This record gives sequence, C-alpha cells and structure tokens, in this order.
Amino acid sequence: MITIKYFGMLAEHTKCTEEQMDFKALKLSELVQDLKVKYQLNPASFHVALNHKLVQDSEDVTLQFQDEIALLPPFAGG
Amino acid sequence: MITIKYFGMLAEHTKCTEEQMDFKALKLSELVQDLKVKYQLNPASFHVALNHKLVQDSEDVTLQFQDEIALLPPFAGG
Amino acid sequence: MKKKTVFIEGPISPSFISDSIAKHQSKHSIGGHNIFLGQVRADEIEGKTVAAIDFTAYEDMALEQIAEIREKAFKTFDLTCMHIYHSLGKIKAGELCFFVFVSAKHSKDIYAATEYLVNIVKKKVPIFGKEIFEDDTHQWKTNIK
Amino acid sequence: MKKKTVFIEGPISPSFISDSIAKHQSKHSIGGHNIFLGQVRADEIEGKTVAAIDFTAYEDMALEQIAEIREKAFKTFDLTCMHIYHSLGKIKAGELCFFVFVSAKHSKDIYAATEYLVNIVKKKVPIFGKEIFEDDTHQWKTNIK
Repeated sequence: MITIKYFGMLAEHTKCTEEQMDFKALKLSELVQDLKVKYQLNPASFHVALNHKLVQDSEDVTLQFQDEIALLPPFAGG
Repeated sequence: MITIKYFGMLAEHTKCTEEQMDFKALKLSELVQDLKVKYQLNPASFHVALNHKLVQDSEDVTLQFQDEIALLPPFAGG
Repeated sequence: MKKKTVFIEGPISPSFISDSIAKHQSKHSIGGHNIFLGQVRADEIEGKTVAAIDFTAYEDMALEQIAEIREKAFKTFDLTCMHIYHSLGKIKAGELCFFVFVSAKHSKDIYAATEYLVNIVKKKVPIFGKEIFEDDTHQWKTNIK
Repeated sequence: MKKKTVFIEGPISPSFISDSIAKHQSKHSIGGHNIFLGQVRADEIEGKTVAAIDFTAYEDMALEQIAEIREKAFKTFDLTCMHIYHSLGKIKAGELCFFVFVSAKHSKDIYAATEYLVNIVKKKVPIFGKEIFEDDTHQWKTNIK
C-alpha cells in the first residue's frame, strides 16, 4: 500500500486530503506524473515529500511498500 | 543654588544622595575638584552630568544659577 | 529525535506566553530571553481585507523538521532553552499564530537565534495558510516571493 | 520630548508582559513583535552567589535619554511600536528586570531594533545596580568590561 497526501491549495484542488493505492514498484516520478494527469496539476505549484523528506529528484527514487508521498504547495508558516 | 546628586557606589561612599550649595560662578571642573577632595573620590570612578547631560570636558563649563550636577558611577542597567 | 509540542489549536494567547515566561524564572543561569510573536495582519489585497488565516500543517513532517532545526540551532547558538509554537486552525487578524522563545546566559546570541528560527520555520516547515477575506472568499498564502 | 513610563517598582511580572502583548492585538497592521527580557542571574563571583540586584536610577536624566533613544530608533528602524521598561528596587535571581518590546508590520527590522535598544540602554542610561550576595554582602554591578 502507498499513501498519498495532499495539503493546502492542492487538497482544495484535488478535493482529497489522502488516498491510498496498491503498491507497485514505480519510480516516484512516474507516480507524480500519473497524479498530474489525474488531477491536472501545475507541476510548478508543488514539491514532493517521500516519508516526510522533500525529494529533490523523483527520477532517482523507486517506491517501497508502505511509502508515504505528500504533495506540498508553497509553505506559509509564520 | 546648585544641586549635586550622587548615585550608586558614589552615594554609598559619600553617604549622601543629594546636597545643595550656594551659587558661585565656578567652572564645573573646579567644583568637581572640590568634591574629589572633600570625599576623596577616585576620578576614574565616575562621570559628571550637568542638567541631565553627560559633560565631556568640565573645563569648558561655567556653572549657572540652579544648575543640577550629578556624579555617576558606571551604568548597570539591563 | 525528541518531538516537542509545537502545534496549538487556535490562537496563541498572551497568557500562554506569560506562563512560558514564568516557567523559566526558576532557571537562575538565564540572563536574557528573546521572543518573536507572529500576529495575523489585516492585509489589504486587491481591495479585500484579510479577516483570518486558516492554518494547516503536514504535522508528522513538520515535527521532524522542527526537531532537526532545534538540534542545529543548539549547535550554532549558545542557548539554554528554545521553544517553537505555531497555531493551527482559523486565526483572526490581531491574534497570534507563531511564538519563538529562546533563552541564554548572555544576550549576545539570542537575537540572531530567534531570527534564524523564525526564518527557517517559514522556509522549511510544511505549514499552509488560507487567507480568508472579510467577504468569505480566500487565497492561499505563500512565503515564497 | 514626550516621556513615557519606563521605571517599574519591583520585578516585571509575566502578567505585565502578557497585558502589554494583549494591548497590541487591536493593531491589525502589526505582523511581528520582538521582545527582550532581562532576568537576574544567580552569578557566582569569588565563591559568593548573587541573590538579588537592587536597582536605582537617575530618573530625570534616564527618561530624557530614553526619549532620545526612542526617537532615534524610530528613525533608524521601520517600527510601529516600541516600549522600554526597567525595574527599580530589589529584584531577586530569576525575576525579570528589563523588558524591551518592539512591533512592526514586517519582521525584518525587529531583531536588530531590539538588540540596539537593549545595548544602548545598558550603555547610555544612568541605571545603577547593587549585586546583593546570599550572605548579604554586596558589590556594584557595571556594564563596562
């Protein structure tokens, strides 16, 4: 199982804060591409976190069982 | 009338917080010299304020009627 | 890494702040405290006025980030204590949403430490803010210019 | 020059601080506050421990100095509000004796403003402190090293 979380304006856009999908040994970049298509996301509008860490290059990462992915719009704390 | 005020360790040393003397058209430096002798003050231990302003060179200043002089030890606020 | 309480539901009250200050009065090695407080501004944006900001966070990630930030700040600055609190939920204009509190023996490092903590939390911690206008429309706040 | 209240008889209480913070919540242009608090340290000096500091001031001169400092700081830094309070009388270790509070629309200037105010008050304002040790002997505190 893979968990995908959405925050802020992305959760508003996807109308979803969290979804789960069956595990597949995809590259993270492939998953993100699928989500962009599914929700028509602007790639400039978010960063991707894997298991609570920002991912610099999602090409390099292959998903593991029980990974948690998060799509994060610009931060606005403070 | 001239008012002379003492603060902190100087007030402790002189056993006096405020004294008044008759007005004389002295230089401020002469008055300070008299006080040093009277109380055996260490000249390195204080600054002189005239009417609430620190005096850089008491040679340059002649006392005016109703002046307020203060002998100020090192500041310790904060 | 130890995860301390960071998120507070609703605004940070002045009495929460005074309680935090009072708790440090038993530490007799502390000579100076520095506190930053973030207050929600009633900004005017294209003729509309911000009435509140509704904050959400990716809490698990945020707590890990803040634990790392704390660790680094203790290495960088000579501090006795450090506390970081941020509100979640709807915080009205004039209310406080962010509280950073550092204490040290001497005051030298505390201003730079607070500034560092405030700026790095804004930059690195996944907190999101929906600016709600007086007419109930909204826009998403962003710290990136 | 307007002279504001600066001197407070006895320690500055945490509730005085929270009241000051609360008073600023009606100012909806403020986005950030920075607060410095000076706390009396139980320093050990030649085997003796400081139990309290007894503060006195040349109040007339101090208030004039602080009015000048305020005026200069408002010209130097982009601030909305500025408050400076200092205790007089005997302040025990762990109690607060100095409270500097600045507020601004944006946080950029507030850390430097607080640091400037704290340091210039220590340097320029005629406040005197008698460090009272636990054995009731004392020495005179000095900010000049």
